[in-house]
Amino acid sequence: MSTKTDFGPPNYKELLPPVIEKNYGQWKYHERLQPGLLRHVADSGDEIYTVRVGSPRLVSTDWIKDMCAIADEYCGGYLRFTSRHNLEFLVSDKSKVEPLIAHLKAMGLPVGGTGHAISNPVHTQGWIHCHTPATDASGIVKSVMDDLYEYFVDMKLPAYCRISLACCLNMCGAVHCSDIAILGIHRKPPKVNHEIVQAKCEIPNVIAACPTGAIRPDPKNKSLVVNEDRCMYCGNCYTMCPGMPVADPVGDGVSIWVGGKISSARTPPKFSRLVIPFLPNNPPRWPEVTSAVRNIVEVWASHAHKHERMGEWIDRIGWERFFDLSGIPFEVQLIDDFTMASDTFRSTPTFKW
Amino acid sequence: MSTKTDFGPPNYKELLPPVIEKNYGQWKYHERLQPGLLRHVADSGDEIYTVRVGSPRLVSTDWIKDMCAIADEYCGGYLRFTSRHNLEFLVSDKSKVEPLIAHLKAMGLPVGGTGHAISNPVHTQGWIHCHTPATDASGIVKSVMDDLYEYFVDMKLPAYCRISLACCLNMCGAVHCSDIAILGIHRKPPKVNHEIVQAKCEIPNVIAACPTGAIRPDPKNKSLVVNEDRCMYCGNCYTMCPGMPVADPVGDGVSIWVGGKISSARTPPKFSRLVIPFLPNNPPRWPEVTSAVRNIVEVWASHAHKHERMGEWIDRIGWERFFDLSGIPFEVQLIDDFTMASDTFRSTPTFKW
Amino acid sequence: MPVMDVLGSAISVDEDGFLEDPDVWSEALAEAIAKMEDVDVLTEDHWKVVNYLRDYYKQFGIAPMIRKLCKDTGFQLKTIYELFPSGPAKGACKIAGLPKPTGCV
Amino acid sequence: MPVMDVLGSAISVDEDGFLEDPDVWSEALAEAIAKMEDVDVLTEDHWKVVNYLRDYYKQFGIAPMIRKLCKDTGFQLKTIYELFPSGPAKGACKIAGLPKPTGCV
Amino acid sequence: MSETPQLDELEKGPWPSFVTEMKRAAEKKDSAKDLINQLERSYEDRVGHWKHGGIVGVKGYGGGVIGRYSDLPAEFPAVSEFHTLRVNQPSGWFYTTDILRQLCEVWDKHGSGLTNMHGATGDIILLGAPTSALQPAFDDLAEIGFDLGGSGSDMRTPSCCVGPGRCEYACIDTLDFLYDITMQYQNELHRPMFPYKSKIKVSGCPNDCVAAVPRSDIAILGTWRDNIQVDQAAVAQYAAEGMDISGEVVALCPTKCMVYDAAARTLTIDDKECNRCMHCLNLMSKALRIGKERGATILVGGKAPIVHGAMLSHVIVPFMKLEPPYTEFKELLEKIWDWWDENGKMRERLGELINRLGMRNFLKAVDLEPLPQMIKVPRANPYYFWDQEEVK
Amino acid sequence: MSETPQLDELEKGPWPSFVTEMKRAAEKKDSAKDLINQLERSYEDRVGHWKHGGIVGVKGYGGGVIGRYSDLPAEFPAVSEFHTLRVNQPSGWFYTTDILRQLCEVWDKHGSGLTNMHGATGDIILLGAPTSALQPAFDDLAEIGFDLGGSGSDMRTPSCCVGPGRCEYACIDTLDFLYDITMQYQNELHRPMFPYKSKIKVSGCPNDCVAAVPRSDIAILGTWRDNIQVDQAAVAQYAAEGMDISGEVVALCPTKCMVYDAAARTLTIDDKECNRCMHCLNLMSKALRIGKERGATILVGGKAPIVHGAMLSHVIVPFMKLEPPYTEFKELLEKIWDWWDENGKMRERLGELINRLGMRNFLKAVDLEPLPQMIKVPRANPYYFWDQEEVK
Ligand code: SRM
Ligand code: SRM
Ligand code: SRM
Ligand code: SRM
Ligand code: SF4
Ligand code: SF4
Ligand code: SF4
Ligand code: SF4
Ligand code: SF4
Ligand code: SF4
Ligand code: SF4
Ligand code: SF4
Repeated sequence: MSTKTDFGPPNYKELLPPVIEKNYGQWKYHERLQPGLLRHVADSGDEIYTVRVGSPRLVSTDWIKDMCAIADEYCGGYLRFTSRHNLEFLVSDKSKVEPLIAHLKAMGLPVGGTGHAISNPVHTQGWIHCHTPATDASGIVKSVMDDLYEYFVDMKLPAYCRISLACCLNMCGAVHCSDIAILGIHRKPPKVNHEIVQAKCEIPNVIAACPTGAIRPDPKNKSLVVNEDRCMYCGNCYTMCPGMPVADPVGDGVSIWVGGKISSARTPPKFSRLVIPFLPNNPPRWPEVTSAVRNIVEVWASHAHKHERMGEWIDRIGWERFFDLSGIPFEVQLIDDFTMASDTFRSTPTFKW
Repeated sequence: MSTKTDFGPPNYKELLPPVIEKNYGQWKYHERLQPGLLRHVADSGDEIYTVRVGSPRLVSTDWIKDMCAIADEYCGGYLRFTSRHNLEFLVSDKSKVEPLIAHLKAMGLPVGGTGHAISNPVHTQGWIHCHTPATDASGIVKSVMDDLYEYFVDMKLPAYCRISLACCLNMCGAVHCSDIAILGIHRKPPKVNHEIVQAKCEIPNVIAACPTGAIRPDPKNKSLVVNEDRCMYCGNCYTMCPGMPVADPVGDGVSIWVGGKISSARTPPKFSRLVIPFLPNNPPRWPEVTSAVRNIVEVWASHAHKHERMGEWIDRIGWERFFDLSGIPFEVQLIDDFTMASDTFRSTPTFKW
Repeated sequence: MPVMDVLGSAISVDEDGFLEDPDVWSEALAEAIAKMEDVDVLTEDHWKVVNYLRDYYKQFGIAPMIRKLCKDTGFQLKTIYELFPSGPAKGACKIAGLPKPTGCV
Repeated sequence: MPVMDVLGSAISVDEDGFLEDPDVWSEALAEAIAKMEDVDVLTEDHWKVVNYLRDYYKQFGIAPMIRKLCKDTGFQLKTIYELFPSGPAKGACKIAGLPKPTGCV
Repeated sequence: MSETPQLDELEKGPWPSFVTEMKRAAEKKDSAKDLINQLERSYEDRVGHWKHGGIVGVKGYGGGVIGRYSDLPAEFPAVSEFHTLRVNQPSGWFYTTDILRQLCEVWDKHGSGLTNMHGATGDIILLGAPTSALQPAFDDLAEIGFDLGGSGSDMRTPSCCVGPGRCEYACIDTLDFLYDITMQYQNELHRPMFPYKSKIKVSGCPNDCVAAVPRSDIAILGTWRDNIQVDQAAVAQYAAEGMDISGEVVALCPTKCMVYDAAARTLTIDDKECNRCMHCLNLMSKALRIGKERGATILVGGKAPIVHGAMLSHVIVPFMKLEPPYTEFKELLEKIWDWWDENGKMRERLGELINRLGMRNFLKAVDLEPLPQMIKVPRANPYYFWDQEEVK
Repeated sequence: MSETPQLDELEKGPWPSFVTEMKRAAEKKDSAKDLINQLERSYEDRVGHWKHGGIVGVKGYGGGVIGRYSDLPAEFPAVSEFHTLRVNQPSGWFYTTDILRQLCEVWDKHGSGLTNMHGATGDIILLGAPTSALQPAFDDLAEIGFDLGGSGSDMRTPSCCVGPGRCEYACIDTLDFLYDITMQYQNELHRPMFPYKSKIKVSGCPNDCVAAVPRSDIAILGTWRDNIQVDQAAVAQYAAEGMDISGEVVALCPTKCMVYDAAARTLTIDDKECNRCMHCLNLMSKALRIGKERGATILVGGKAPIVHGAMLSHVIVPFMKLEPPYTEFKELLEKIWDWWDENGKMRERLGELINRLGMRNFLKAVDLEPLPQMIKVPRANPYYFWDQEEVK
């Protein structure tokens, strides 16, 4: 059998509900009728209701089939997923909206994630399927969302709050622009396994991979030496070479970053900034992480103006005030010391006490 | 004769006018009575009048003696200079203020430089006394101030406008935080004189001096090679070694930078940013430079809000609008390509057409 | 550790079939690995690629970038995939006895 | 080009009195230069500094930083100025026949 | 007693549980069961239990499969080989139940029965199959019309927001554009030959619902060039309903280009000064509408932090019409790829290369004029290069 | 016809002319005359005519004189040697006519009769004397009480704003502090032994009238820790005189911590949120006054662009009391210099060293706790180091 290749994904045109096909590109406005329920109205007057449901992202085929059954019942067999891995039921028949929501709630599914809510955390593989994680992904996300559930199923926050998680510095969750980012980190330099390096590694690539130039060749051993003082445990050498493992039960854990955003609404995209350099891996429920995240959410929620994202709020009040209000201790790791760190230093006597 | 050393500068305490001695540190408020005239009032009710006069900075001892004569006549022999090289007559006797001003004006001295004015440009040696200049200093400053005279002797601008000039990238004028900076630049790589390099240069220091790593050793010749593609003509190698001259009648000229500030009033200090990469050296009056500067001053003056410095104004309207309003063409040299240039790139679709 | 049975002797390979000890590589071994990568016979064109990869690796300590491989061998990427259906990294490098590429081909 | 009249022969120096050709340096020349820098006789201590400077320059191609000079010779900066009233750069380096320092001593 | 006491804890609480999902799959699949067991072990040990790397694949493709081997194969034999298939999602993640069920069938047949809907790049992630199952799984996927996505140094599976499918802000046809370029660049998607990965994401407007700016090498964001369309009747309606238009809309407009006349209940926008940040449209979608002259802003260079720190994509084309067959975009894309391909070092992303060689070289290579819209601020350092030809 | 047609042009126009000044000096001094002639030549040639470098000086000092030689000594013999003496100005540039006349006399005797009042660092620049005149000039300067300033790799002549001498905003005694440290560090000023230059500048408040933040390695800026003193009667007076307090003051307050009650004509400041930017005090100096608990913010690392780009000084001590004998400051300064001296490469400024070795190493070395006031924003990159002792 000669394999068929390069035929591409299914054509979306065949997957759109009829009301979308008809009103494609002719939408006029939307309303958020209640948490998890959107109503989009077209120029034609047609409307479509969207019911959004939180998903654990890591799902079984059974779950997918369950959802299909619901979509068949209420949506004529049409559904979609969102860029944050929520599931959206696309309802063309208004009369089915309430029953659908009732059905979903009865199943225990979280209906919400719209508007000024905490939507589904973008996250990554963790111990489920990756070789470089410093923490698990799904476990922390589950713990955090159990704790913040009320903010998913409601719209009571001042603005959007996007939480993301990546289990190592590769940042597959691209957490670097999140209101709150949870990032797995290593804290110990790689322990070089010379035998593996000799047999399996492209030495020049490993050297080039190190952001801080901490790796030098060791030509005598045909291996590598790590200058541990210059290593900041990014794990990029391990990505390039199995002989440079960095994972460690004590060294590994989680850091917390805040104030990033993606949209250009009001203010341009911002990077998230480090506020808690380390919290231990404490499975199964990572209590230190969940309470740190909740604290940040609540401090923000109780101080920000309406429509003010985490980073916008902090920009207004100043980082010194953020540490003050949140009670998070300011630690030396938060001060930049990478290339051009001085851009992040305060070059003015104007700050708050 | 054994030389006396390390005795330090004259003690300022012996140089203060009596009214200052008496009210030292007890000043209550000030007023700008007219351009170039300040009145400071002390808690005691005592007052001191300051009459500020523009100076060419490069002055003869005769000029100093002239000024001394005036100070004797009106100020009891007390005067001071400012951090921008203006001269200040410190008048304790109110009745002498008007006659002093009349006297100064009669001599043709510019009385002004206070408040929302263009004060004396901080500047450097240029062809007068330095070995690395890419332009003259005093000549351009004279030409620019002749042209902008009206803004020195008046206070009709929206805010402070500080102009500075440095004749090479060493930036002795520290022009990097000026509302308008005039900076001498070279545009040709050094022509290595191997003989001089061999005999007179500390080769490792020269190599280390190059910001872009454009210089490599040439051990065969005991000399140096410049990778001309990586050279940006900073002249730092010449500072270290006479065998690396960069000055050139055609290559050298002037660049214009805008939007910097020093004070923390309202907004923190800002760097000036490049807006005109090159204007030729056109002595004695550098007409291209004077008209470029005047254009910038006028565009700002006619568009800024009150109290809005050049950089604050541009931050409000956006750089794209600055180029639009000023008619200055946007050239590729303005786009950063030094370390971490990407921080200056626009990471949002929100800009103005 | 998995082993591969080649010409009667047991050769250690990793799970992906890459040699554990690069020094055991031989042309015969290459032929044997090739079969497992859907390459029945190593033609002259195959050898051109394989030898290029080995030479490059010997000289630079890394596998070449694909673009370079194509340029230097004169084969288009399409042709490389025709020669080595599992591709330059999984196919050609493995046959050439290179370490498992991490970044490149 | 200025010249300096030493022991009967004319030695080229620059305006600051630094040797144009470092290779002409000799101990006698050093003594002669010293006089012009307010050092009447080169004592053992002077030679310690001069030799240190020459050795350092030979090894690294640059003059040492002052701090290093002090540390390595064991002389305090004060002492250096007592030995060489015009200082380590203008005095000691010149006597040692080093190129005119630009950044350091 | 349960063998997975820690994971069991994660079945509690209101948020849907991935552990429950794994257990459901485990009822049918040994590999899912061993995945649970190995994960429990990770929870005990506080480290992962997967070996480094893995190169596996399907015939004719250089990417699309992530190889994974357990480092405890004796204890968890069913996951000793546990590779992931990245399956290219349809534009906008639209599905029919029909097509999803077919997908489930294939995966029930060949794999662990576990998936990520979806991966962070946008693919359908089919999580866990032995080496021997890969080709058969792919063949069955092909049968139902699902192709693989990207991995390795190729164009990664592009993704886009829902756009014209269900959003009034869509300035471009994200869904069609995405499908078109995905089809056009099948070879680039399936046969890694770039210096490193190249990601494309497409959002219909500056809200950037698909996170294109921080997360893609090439970001396409819809925008418009004329005026926001204001429906004053609808403005008045919002006011009547009690919206604080001055406080919530006008005061937060970053360019201060709006004036609200509270008495007349009318809103005036000085569109020349508007930067199209979307804030007012977001709040008043019934009253304000995007302009009519629509197109896209193209930004490049976004990526995660390794090696030189994270980067956001930055503007290289302020405005490009984006209509089928998207020739202008494709020509630009190919020039960009060519330059990167020619100059990029191994594992050097586009943004890093632009930083290393300088924007001016990049702009020249891809035939773009420098424009102030490309920068936030001009350079503050005086280290700029001159074409020696120009210096005479 | 004039020999200097180009320079003659620069005698025209309203701004005082340096050419006129040169001509005045030239009437008495050949060197001033040749300086004019050489400058005219530069105007023709469009390049400078000074040779590279020059090391000259006076006995016992390693700095304070800038050597300069003409590259056309045959044509302009009177400037073949034309060195500059940097003379340490008095605090705040205060003079009596008496002392200035004495200075002129010395310079008329030994030099060109030309000066810069002052140099960009703050010194009195005595411009142009032959080598043989240096020591005599210095000896005569010493006689009238003027010492040399810095040059080379030493502490450079520090400078300060007028401060308590004539400014109501002075939070510290800039004049006294400057005099004290200048006297204390005479050795550091006169005998270069640092890795490179070290500049100190002192401004009495955040207005920074002496440009300390951009222009000095160690910047001392006055500030206060309690509340702005408000005189409501004076506020009302400003209002009565027609000042737009809401528009010009309150609206421009960067922290929005002010409230103006237009009816009552009173101003309320939430001092906890005030960042002491000075704007309101600058505009309403009769009504608002700096707080009573005064001290200084210490910032370090400012410098011009070479080698790694310009830097602004950055906060390392948010608040330090600054009272004679300034022991706390001096101890800190010496720790800073020691660390820099120990670790700095040749020609590496303090700010560059901090960037190279990292703030944390610096803070540790000089015994300072990390504080959020030191930064604008926390790091955005995940590249931070752990003390391996702490990781157990
Ligand atoms: C469904 C989805 C697009 C998709 O193709 O999947 C989507 C859909 C909508 N977005 Fe979004 N956004 C979606 C991801 C995003 C993202 C990306 C992300 O979070 O990773 C962003 C950028 C977030 C950020 O800045 O960090 C995003 C920033 C916005 C914004 C700007 C919010 C702000 O003020 O910063 C709006 C405007 C608004 O809601 O006012 C918006 C508006 C909308 C609207 C109202 C557009 C419309 O008229 O239909 C849609 C419903 C919003 C809601 O959830 O209430 N959407 N939206 C995505 C849903 C994700 C989810 O399940 O939670
Ligand atoms: C005399 C001098 C200090 C000295 O010791 O020499 C001085 C004196 C005063 N400055 Fe200044 N400043 C002096 C250089 C500066 C500098 C430094 C510079 O320009 O290089 C700055 C920073 C400029 C910048 O940000 O680029 C400076 C930024 C200020 C500001 C903040 C202005 C702003 O809004 O950004 C004020 C406040 C004000 O005037 O409202 C101020 C206020 C004042 C006051 C009103 C303070 C007072 O109450 O006495 C003084 C009279 C100002 C005037 O000129 O109208 N002074 N002032 C300097 C006069 C220089 C000159 O001859 O022009
Ligand atoms: C599966 C996925 C995470 C997830 O759970 O969703 C993922 C998983 C991996 N990523 Fe990723 N990346 C995934 C989206 C991302 C994203 C997000 C995105 O695409 O929007 C990023 C950040 C954006 C970017 O590309 O910069 C991302 C940045 C990385 C990096 C860092 C690249 C860089 O230039 O800095 C690496 C390291 C590498 O390539 O060597 C990496 C490498 C990896 C590897 C292949 C590990 C490795 O070092 O070889 C992971 C395989 C895990 C596994 O066993 O399955 N992954 N990776 C995502 C792909 C799913 C999909 O196809 O839909
Ligand atoms: C005279 C003066 C300019 C003036 O006309 O006022 C001056 C003149 C020179 N400066 Fe400067 N600098 C002068 C203030 C400055 C300033 C401003 C300041 O101190 O506030 C700066 C910027 C601030 C800084 O230090 O970063 C400055 C930054 C430099 C640099 C670059 C240093 C750096 O780290 O980037 C150099 C290059 C060097 O040291 O090799 C330099 C070097 C020089 C040299 C010695 C030229 C050289 O390469 O050897 C110049 C001697 C000219 C001459 O023949 O007289 N000069 N120099 C200023 C000193 C007068 C005084 O003592 O009062
Ligand atoms: S973030 Fe790191 S550990 Fe997590 S999936 Fe991506 S590469 Fe693997
Ligand atoms: S972990 Fe990162 S910093 Fe440390 S040696 Fe490896 S690549 Fe370098
Ligand atoms: S800026 Fe350059 S040329 Fe001008 S005085 Fe300073 S070092 Fe000399
Ligand atoms: S001029 Fe500057 S960039 Fe050019 S070689 Fe010299 S030091 Fe390097
Ligand atoms: S990016 Fe814009 S067009 Fe796309 S879904 Fe979001 S709001 Fe709508
Ligand atoms: S889109 Fe943004 S900038 Fe434009 S008018 Fe609306 S709020 Fe203002
Ligand atoms: S810095 Fe402050 S104290 Fe000093 S003169 Fe300026 S305004 Fe006055
Ligand atoms: S000093 Fe600045 S921040 Fe403080 S109240 Fe005045 S204007 Fe506001």
